[in-house]
Amino acid sequence: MEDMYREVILDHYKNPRFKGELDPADISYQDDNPLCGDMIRIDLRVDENNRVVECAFSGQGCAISQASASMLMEDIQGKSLEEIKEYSRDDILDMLGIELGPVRLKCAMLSLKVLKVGAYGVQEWIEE
Amino acid sequence: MEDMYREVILDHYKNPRFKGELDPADISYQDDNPLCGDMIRIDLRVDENNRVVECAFSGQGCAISQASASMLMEDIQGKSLEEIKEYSRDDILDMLGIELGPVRLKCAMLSLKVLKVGAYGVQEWIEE
Amino acid sequence: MKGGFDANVIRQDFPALKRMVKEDVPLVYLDTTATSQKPKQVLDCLNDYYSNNNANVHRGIHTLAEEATAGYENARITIGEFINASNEKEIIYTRNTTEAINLVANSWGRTNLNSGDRIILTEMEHHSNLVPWQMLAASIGLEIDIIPVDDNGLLDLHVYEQLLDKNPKAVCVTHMSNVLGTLNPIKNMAINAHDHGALIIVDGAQSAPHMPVDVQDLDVDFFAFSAHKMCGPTGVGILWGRYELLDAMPPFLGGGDMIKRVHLRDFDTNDLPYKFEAGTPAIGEAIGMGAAVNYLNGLGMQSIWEHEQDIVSYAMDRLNEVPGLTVYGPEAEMRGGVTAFSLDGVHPHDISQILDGDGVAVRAGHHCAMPLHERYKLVATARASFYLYNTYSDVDKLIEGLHKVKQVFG
Amino acid sequence: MKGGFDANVIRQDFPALKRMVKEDVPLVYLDTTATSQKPKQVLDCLNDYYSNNNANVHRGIHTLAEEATAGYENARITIGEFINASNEKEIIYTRNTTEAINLVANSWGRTNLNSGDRIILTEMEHHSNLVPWQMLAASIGLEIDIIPVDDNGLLDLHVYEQLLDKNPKAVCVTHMSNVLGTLNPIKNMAINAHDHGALIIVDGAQSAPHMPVDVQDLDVDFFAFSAHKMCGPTGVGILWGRYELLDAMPPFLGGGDMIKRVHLRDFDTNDLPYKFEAGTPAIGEAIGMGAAVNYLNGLGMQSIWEHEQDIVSYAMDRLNEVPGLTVYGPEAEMRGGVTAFSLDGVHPHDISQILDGDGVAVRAGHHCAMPLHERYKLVATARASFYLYNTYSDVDKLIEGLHKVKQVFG
Ligand SMILES: Cc1ncc(COP(=O)(O)O)c(C=O)c1O
Ligand SMILES: Cc1ncc(COP(=O)(O)O)c(C=O)c1O
Repeated sequence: MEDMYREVILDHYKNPRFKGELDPADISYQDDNPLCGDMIRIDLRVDENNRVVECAFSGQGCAISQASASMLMEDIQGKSLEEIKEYSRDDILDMLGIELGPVRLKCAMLSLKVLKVGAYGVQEWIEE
Repeated sequence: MEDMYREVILDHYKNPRFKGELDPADISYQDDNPLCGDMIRIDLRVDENNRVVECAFSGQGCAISQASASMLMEDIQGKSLEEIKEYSRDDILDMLGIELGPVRLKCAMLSLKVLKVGAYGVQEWIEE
Repeated sequence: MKGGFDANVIRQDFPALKRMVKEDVPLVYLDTTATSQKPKQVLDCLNDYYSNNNANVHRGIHTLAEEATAGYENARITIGEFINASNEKEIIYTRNTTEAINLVANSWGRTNLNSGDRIILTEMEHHSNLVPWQMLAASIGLEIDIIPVDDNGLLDLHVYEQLLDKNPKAVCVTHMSNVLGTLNPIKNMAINAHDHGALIIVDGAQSAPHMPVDVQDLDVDFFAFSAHKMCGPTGVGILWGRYELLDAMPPFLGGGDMIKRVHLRDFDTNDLPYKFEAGTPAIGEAIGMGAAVNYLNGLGMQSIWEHEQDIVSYAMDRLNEVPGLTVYGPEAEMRGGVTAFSLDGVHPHDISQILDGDGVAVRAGHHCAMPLHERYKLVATARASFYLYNTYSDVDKLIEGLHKVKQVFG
Repeated sequence: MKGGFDANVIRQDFPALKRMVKEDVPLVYLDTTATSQKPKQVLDCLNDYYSNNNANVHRGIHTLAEEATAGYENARITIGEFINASNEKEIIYTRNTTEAINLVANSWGRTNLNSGDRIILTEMEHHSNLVPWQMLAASIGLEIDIIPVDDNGLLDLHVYEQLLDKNPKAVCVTHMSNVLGTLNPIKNMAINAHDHGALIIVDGAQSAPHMPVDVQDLDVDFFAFSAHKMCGPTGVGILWGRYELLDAMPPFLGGGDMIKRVHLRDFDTNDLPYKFEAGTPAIGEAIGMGAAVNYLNGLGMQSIWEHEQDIVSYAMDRLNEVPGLTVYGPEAEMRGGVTAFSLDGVHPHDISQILDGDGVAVRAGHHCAMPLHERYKLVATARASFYLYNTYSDVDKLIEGLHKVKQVFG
C-alpha cells in the first residue's frame, strides 16, 4: 500500500499548488467528509465563456484528499465549466495513479464533489 | 417418543377420571396455555380440615395435559391443601412415567399450576 | 422432477438433512415455514468470513475492514437484485421480518399517521404484521379494519374494496399465509390501494424464499422478509421500501453508522441505507444472506416454486386420503408449500410428538396466527411445510406417520 | 506472560490471525475495539448448530426445535452467569449494544420520563449512548446534562455531583471509553446516582469483553454489551436490566414470541425475557455468544484483564518514544487496552493506510465519538487496541510501522 504514497502525491500534499482563497470569487463551495474530517473549499473565477481563469483550494485532511485537490486545481486551468462537468472518478484516479478502497475513494473524490456541486448544484453529484 | 403415549396415559386421556364441574365448589380456578390452547379448570370441595372431599376437572387439550389432570385428580383424593402445596414437577412426571421436553412439560404442568394457584394464589406457582 | 431440478441432489447440500433424529431414524424436515435448513454453501461462506475477513464495516481502511465492507455491501446489491429493487440503497438490513415491520410502523407510521386515521390488516396475518400496528394504533389512536378470510381460505376482496372506500392510509398484508399457504393477489391489491391513496406494506416472509418476487412489478411500497427462512442465517432480514418513502422517513434506532455528525445534544442523520442501520450490523449474517440468495438464484426461483407446487399438490392429495383429517386453506394451485391440518380426536401436539418419534418434524400450535385460528374455531393446527429439499418420499413418511397417530389414538 | 496465560498459544485458536494480508505479510490485528476476531471454538459451535440443530425456538416440539430452544436458553443462562445476573430472565437478546440502549430509551424512557426531566450523559460517550437519548429528548422534551472529560481523560466527578443535584432521572455512562480507554468508576457513580434517585444505565460494550463484570456488585440498573466485541458473532448483543424494571416496562418491538395471546385488535404481552424478543431471534448467534462466553471463562476474565494491562502499558511506553506522537487519555493503570493517538503532520487515515501496508490493522477516524474528538479539537485519531491474542511483538510491529510513517511523511 505504500505505493499509494507515490512521490507525486506526497509532493502535492507537502507543496500544494493553488492553495488559498479567492475573494471575491464567482463560484465558492465547501464540503467535508465527517467520517475523517477531511475538508475542502474551492474558489473559482471564470471568464465570459465560463472558462476557469483562476482557482484556489483550501482545507485540511489526509494526503489523498489534499493531493487530489491540488492536482485537480492544476488540471482545470483554462477548462470550461462544461468540460468540468465531464470529470469522472476515473479522471481523479488517473491523476493520482493509484487504486483505492471505498473509504479512501471518498477522500480522493471530495475535491471533485466540491467542484461539481459548486459549479452545478448538488444534483450533479451522484456518488459512484 | 411413542413411549410418551403409554397405555396408562392414553387410558386417562380417553377415559378421564373426575371429569366435570362442581357447582358450588370451595375452590375453582382455570388457566390455559395459549401456545397450544390447552385449557384446564379444577373445582374442589374441602372439609373443615381443608381436606379434598370432592374434585373435578374440565377442559381440553393434548393427551399429556388432559391425562395429567385426570391422574392428578385421582391422586389428591383426601389430601389436605397443605399436602397439595408439596406437589412438585417430579410428582407429575412420576405419575406420567415419562420424560418431557420444555414445551410438553408446560402441557404436563398445567393442571398442577391450576390446582396450586387455585388453592394458594399465583405467588405459589413458580415456573420451574 | 421438473427440468434439471432434482431435490434428491439438492438435499446433499444440506448437512442437517443427513442427520439421524435417533438411531436409524433420519430427519424428515417439514418445518421450513418456521425456519429453513442451510446449505453448506452458506455455512462455508459464514465460516470463511469469520475466519478471514472479519472486521467492522464502513469506517476502517485496513484490509480486513475493506473486505468486510465490500462483502456486506455486495450482499446488499445481490439481495436488491433478487427482489428487483431499483436501487440497492432501498435495501435495509434488519434482524428479521418482524423488525422490518416495526421499523415501518414506527418511522413511517408515526410520521404519516394521525389519530383517527384508518389502516387495513387481514385476518390471516402473522402476529408480526398485527402487533406492531396494534401498538401503533394504541399509541396514536388509529382505527384498524380487517379483511376477513373466506371459507376457501382466501381474502374477501369484496370487503377489501369496501374498506378502501373508508380512505385508509395503509394496507398491511402478507404475500403468503404461513398457515393456509394462500398466495394473495398483491399486485391487484396494490393497484386498488394506490387508487385509494393508501400505501401497501407487504409481509414477504413466506413469499421471497419460495417464488420469484419483483417489488417493482408488484408495485408495492414496503416489503419485508427474513434470511433464516430462505437458506440464510438467523439474525438478519430485509426491509425494502421505495426510495422516496425511506428517504423522507426519520431514523428508527439511534447510534453509530446512522449519523453523519454527532454533537453532544444533537446529530445529523446519515443517508440511505445507513440511516436505518444503527450500530454494528449483523455483518457475517448479511454476507451469509447474500450467499443464500446466490444459492437460490443458482437453482432458479421459478424452478423452486414449481417444485414446491408439485410437492404440495401431492401432499394435499395424500393428506385428503387420511380419514378424519382436514387441511385448511385453498386448493394446491392457489397456495405455496404449506399445509396446516387437524385430525379428529387428536390434539396437534400429540400429532407432532408422535411424528417426531419417526423423525418427521412438523410444527403444532397457532403458528403465530391466533386470530386466523380463532376464525376457524381452532386453538392449534399441525403444519407440514415444504421447500426445495423436500421430496414425495418425505410426504409419504408424513402420511405413514399420520396413520400411526390414528392407530395410537384409535 | 502472567500465570498460565499465553497469548502466543491463544492466538492459535484464531483462524484470522493466521492469515496473510498480502504475500509474506501476516496480519497484526489491533482493531478489537471495533470488533474482535473469533476463535475456532465459536466458529465450530456456529457450524455445528446450523448443521445439526437448526430450528425455530420456543414453539416447536420436534427434536430439532427442542434442541435449538435448549441451546438458545442455555446460552442465556451462561451469559447471565458471566455478568452475575441474579436471574437469567433479566438477559434480553438484542442485535447489539446500540439496540439495547435504544430499547431502554424507548421502553423505559418513554414510560418513565416526562417533558422537562433531566438526564446525564458524558462527553466520552460512543454515539450509541448519545443518539438514542438525543432522539428521546427531542421527542418528549428532556434536558441533557453532560459530564465533561478532564485533561487526564477522566470524567469530571465534581461536575457529576453538581449535575446530580439537579435531580436527573437517569445517568447514561460508558463503563470504558472506546477511545481513551478510561475505565469509569461505575460502582461509585451508581451509588451517587441512586442516592439522588436516578437510575444508572451503563454501556458495557468495552468492559464486558475485557474484565470481570458483576452487575449486582456494580449495583447498576441496565447494562448493555455486544457479542462481536468478545469473540462472538455479529448480530447479537445483550441488554441486562433489573428484573423489576424490565418487568414494569412496556414491550419495545411487537410480533411473534413477545405475546401471550393476539386478537385482531389487541394482544397480551408475554413474560420476561420474551416480552422484549419479537420475531425469530438471532438463534445461531446467541448460541455462538454462549460459546464465546465459555471460551472467555476458560481463560478467565481476570487473566485476560491482567494480560491487557500488561500489553497496554508496554504499548504506551513504546508509543511515547515516537517523536511527535500524542496518546490521548489516562495512564495505563486507569485504562483498558485501547490507545488512540495522533502524529504531528500526518492525518490518521494516512497512518492507518501505511500501517496496513505492513499488515498492521489499526482504525482511523472519530471512532463514533465525535463529541470527544471535538473536546480535544481533533477530527480524527488513529487507534490501536489490544485483546487476549495480542503480544508485545504486535506492539513492536506497530511502532516499527509508525517510524515508517514518519519516514514517508518526513
Ligand atoms: C463504548 C461503546 N459503546 C457502544 C458501542 C456500540 O456497539 P455496537 O456497534 O455493537 O452496538 C461500541 C462499539 O463500537 C463501543 O465501543
Ligand atoms: C407470514 C410471516 N410473517 C412474518 C414472520 C416473522 O418472521 P420473523 O420471525 O423472521 O421476523 C413469519 C415467520 O414466522 C411469517 O411466516
